[in-house]
Amino acid sequence: MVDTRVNLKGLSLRNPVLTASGTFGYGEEFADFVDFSKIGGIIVKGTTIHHREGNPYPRMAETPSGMLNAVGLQNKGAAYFAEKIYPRIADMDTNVLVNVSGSTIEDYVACAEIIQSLDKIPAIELNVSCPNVKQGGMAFGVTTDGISKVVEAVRKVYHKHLMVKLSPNVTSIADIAKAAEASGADSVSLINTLMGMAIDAEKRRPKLSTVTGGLSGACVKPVALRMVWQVSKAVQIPIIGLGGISSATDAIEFLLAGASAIEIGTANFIDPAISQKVAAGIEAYCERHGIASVRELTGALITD
Amino acid sequence: MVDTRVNLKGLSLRNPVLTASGTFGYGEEFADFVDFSKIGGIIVKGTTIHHREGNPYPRMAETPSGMLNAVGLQNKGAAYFAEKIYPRIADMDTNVLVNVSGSTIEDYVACAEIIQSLDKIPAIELNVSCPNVKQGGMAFGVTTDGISKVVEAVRKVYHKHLMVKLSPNVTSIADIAKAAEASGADSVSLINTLMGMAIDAEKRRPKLSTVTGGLSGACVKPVALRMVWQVSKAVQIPIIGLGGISSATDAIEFLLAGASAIEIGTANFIDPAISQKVAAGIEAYCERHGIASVRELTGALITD
Amino acid sequence: MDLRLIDKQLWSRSVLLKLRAQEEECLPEIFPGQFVQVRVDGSPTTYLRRPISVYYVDQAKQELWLLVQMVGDGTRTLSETAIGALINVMLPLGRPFSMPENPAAKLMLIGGGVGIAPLLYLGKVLKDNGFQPQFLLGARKASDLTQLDLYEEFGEVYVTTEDGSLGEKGFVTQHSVLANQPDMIYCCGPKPMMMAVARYAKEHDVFCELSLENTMACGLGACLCCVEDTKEGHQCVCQEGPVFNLNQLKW
Amino acid sequence: MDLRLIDKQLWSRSVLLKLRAQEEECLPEIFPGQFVQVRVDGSPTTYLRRPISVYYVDQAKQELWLLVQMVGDGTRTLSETAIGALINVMLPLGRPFSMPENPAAKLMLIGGGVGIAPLLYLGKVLKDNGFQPQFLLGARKASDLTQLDLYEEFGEVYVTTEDGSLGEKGFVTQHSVLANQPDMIYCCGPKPMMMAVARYAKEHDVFCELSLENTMACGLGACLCCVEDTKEGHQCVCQEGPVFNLNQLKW
Repeated sequence: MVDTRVNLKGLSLRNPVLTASGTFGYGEEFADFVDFSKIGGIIVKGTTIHHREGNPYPRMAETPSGMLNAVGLQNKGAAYFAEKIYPRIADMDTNVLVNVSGSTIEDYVACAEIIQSLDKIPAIELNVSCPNVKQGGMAFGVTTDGISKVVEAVRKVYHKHLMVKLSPNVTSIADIAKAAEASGADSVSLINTLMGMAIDAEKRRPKLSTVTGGLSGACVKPVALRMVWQVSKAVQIPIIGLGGISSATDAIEFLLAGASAIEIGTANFIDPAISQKVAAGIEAYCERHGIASVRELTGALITD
Repeated sequence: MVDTRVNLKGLSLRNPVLTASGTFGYGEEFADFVDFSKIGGIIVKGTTIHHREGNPYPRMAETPSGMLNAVGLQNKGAAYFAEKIYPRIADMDTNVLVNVSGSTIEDYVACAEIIQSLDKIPAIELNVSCPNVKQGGMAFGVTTDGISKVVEAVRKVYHKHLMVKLSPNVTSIADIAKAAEASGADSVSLINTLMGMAIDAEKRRPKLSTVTGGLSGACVKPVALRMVWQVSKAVQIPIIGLGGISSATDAIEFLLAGASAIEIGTANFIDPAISQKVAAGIEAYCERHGIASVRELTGALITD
Repeated sequence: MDLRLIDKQLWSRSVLLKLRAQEEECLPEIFPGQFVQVRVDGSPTTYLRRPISVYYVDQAKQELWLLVQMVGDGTRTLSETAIGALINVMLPLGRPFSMPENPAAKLMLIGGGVGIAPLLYLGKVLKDNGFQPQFLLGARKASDLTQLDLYEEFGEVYVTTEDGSLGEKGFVTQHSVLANQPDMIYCCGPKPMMMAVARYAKEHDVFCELSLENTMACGLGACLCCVEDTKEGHQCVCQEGPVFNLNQLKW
Repeated sequence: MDLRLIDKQLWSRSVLLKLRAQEEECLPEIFPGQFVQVRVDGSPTTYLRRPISVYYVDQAKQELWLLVQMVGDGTRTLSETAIGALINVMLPLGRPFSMPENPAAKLMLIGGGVGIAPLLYLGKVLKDNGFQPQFLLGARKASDLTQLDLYEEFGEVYVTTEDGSLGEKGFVTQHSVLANQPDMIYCCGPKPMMMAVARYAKEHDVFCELSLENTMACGLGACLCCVEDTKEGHQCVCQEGPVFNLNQLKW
């Protein structure tokens, strides 16, 4: 009998498998495929203080072993979420986390406060990869100063588990993670999408309306794994690893590299039941290897 | 009749196709597969002032649509190259460029001077992704200061075409490219490999002896294309694009994004004749689209 | 679910895949206009599923037919699936065409290219429910229009081809049958063709439903990639569609 | 070059692929111990070619046989190639086994697991050249040793299995035939088995060539990924090898 539970600084999960924001809707879309009681939690869509229509179509391009997206945080705003969506999903038999985004620090704070008022949401994941409109559109999360400011501001008002989702489009993700930790983050999740681009050579046009977009899927796994490894050497707070995880084996690699839990993203599009399968697969791996608790895997990479 | 010639600040190529350093040996290895007179040039292995044995085995791990390597610049040193290898390849019917690497600025300078003395080498490609041993192992190419120092020092002694190969493991590749340009680079090539990692979950060990390594192949193409696009908005000097190019269509995407020429890397391992096929394919594309000169494609992406 | 490929038929640009539920399983109820998400095995360049509209369903035989246009490696690989192999599909997805209320309504099912596929099953269900569908099918040339005999089982078939090799020469919107105005139009095809049909429907104030084909990732309304900019904002073609009423669209 | 798959034979953990040159083409001369780089089509998780040792060559029939161990998606996909399909191979690659100078030399070809593959063709060529090769082949169990009858055509075959289901129980280095010391050993197999053979060869001061199987990318000596740390520094197994003399190695 494997103990699959993990505890992320007060956030208890029955197993280390979460679904990544933006790839699992509000969970309801996957109800036919996943038994929510078999996964650690879901992280719902990026939510902003105000309604956002997102970017124009086309928003997606398939790439080798991956995809680019440029959805642009389409959502109906935090108040709509709290009133209309939350009541439908609050009693789901798993942890429901909300991914919080913004264009200004004030927006992040206001959004986090609304989500905090929802009893059954035990944590938020702060998306710091959004462009800061007051800083010429550079993402908050690509400088230590930018991430410190937004994490500190949210930390002041948000008293549950604060997970900060890191951008991989940086020179030193370890420095960024340390800044998030110092500013009060309870955990860091990584990696968000790598910035990429796709072109239609025949039409001589970008494939995305926004020219560039976020790359995800199996193709980014080596980069994600490396960053989890680097961050695990730099911070004490728990790490939630994501980036191309498509199987239990992938998930175990992230745990070994230093993650305490993992998120499944793009793979949900290919196999909508994958999150449950990965959770079962992690347990089977532990059984096969005689590992009593999944927590023993975290950082257990042998590098002598 | 398509004019396929390109001129990179004094470096004339019969067509925009080069082979990337470290993926084409010294050319000789591919003599059975490629008619060198059909490609723009080859860039031979990373060469350092001293002989290097490189990293221990294992050095390679296959990844989704790509591979990681940790060769570690194995080579017999610049003097050996000049005496033993250069005479064998100097008369190859294409441009032969040498990729120059180092661990200190002095090493780069000394190596560049030796290569400069070789009449038939019209250009070097400076690999600034190497760790700077005097700066705690951080790569020269990840800070504007680091790249400026090494490019300036080499520029002083090297008077032929100086191409600088940029690392993608940075927050703003545009800033790095601008620093290279300001320091005297004649062109920039990008991207070098993305830092990644692979783990054997069963053995709980890294797949590479060095834990992390460089990711290349089709998986990185979206990131490479985005960076070429960003750099093309930032500098005036020619850009040589690389990163996952496996077909003429891929190559044309890089030209449209702003590259004047391209390099073929990992794809040489899968199809050793690919460089010649890509050159022919670019010409065919131009013919089909009624494009008189391949130079018209550079930066011709329509983004209205 | 995994369906077994029991038969296939290849044309130059499309392939008909006949799938059957495995013995212990049953096809769910499937409505005309819905689609399936097919997993493609064995194509190194295909990462995501491929959305394919439902061509025909025979619940008695537990058969689902897909007419797949070969546009890239993914669909080509799908076309090479061996008879007897299993194909993984998510189904049924999306909102179907609506059924008419007036049993005497003059119904015109207008399709272009591979967009004619969902109209076959729509025609069957309409006829089964006592309506009299008519088909107006367009293509570039005669050989692009496959299996017209199947359509003829369910209603009259009018044809246009751009080269005049079959039916009237020109586009569907130029066909003489449209002089006699239908009450309801159901439409699927390439976007320029659907835009032309939409213009006709607007001009003549005809009820019109269109099936859109935006590029999709998840097919479940989760990723928000396939949105259409409707009068009510961005809506997922996979979930709010693929069938939209013309007056929902900004066309 | 593209070779046609004309026949295959499947076992639980390996597959024999019989390839033939197309009519207008000829196989180049291929020496025992050389390998080919096979492109794998249709495996989304396989990016690079797969190096496979040459199992047998019949120049008269223009046939090349590969015995492929199924270890992952790439080799499994290769095993599923349809008879009649073309398979792209780069060949011949690497340095072969050396030929003995003394026609009376006592030659022992020692193989383990799928490492027995290159020894079949080596045995044939040795016999064709008037030598008398003997084979000592080891595996975990009898069913892992396929086609022993082919080896018997070229020389005596001694067998060990770990479970004793065929031949002597134990490892190859424990086989009684080795009490009678050979003059030359040619060896291929899993690394621990080769290390054990190397120890035997050193102790008894026997000429020994070993074929290494380091992970490769290019197969041409260009990428420097498959290096072995030899007495002369890092050398490419694909180019300086795969066959090394024991005294080149640091083992």
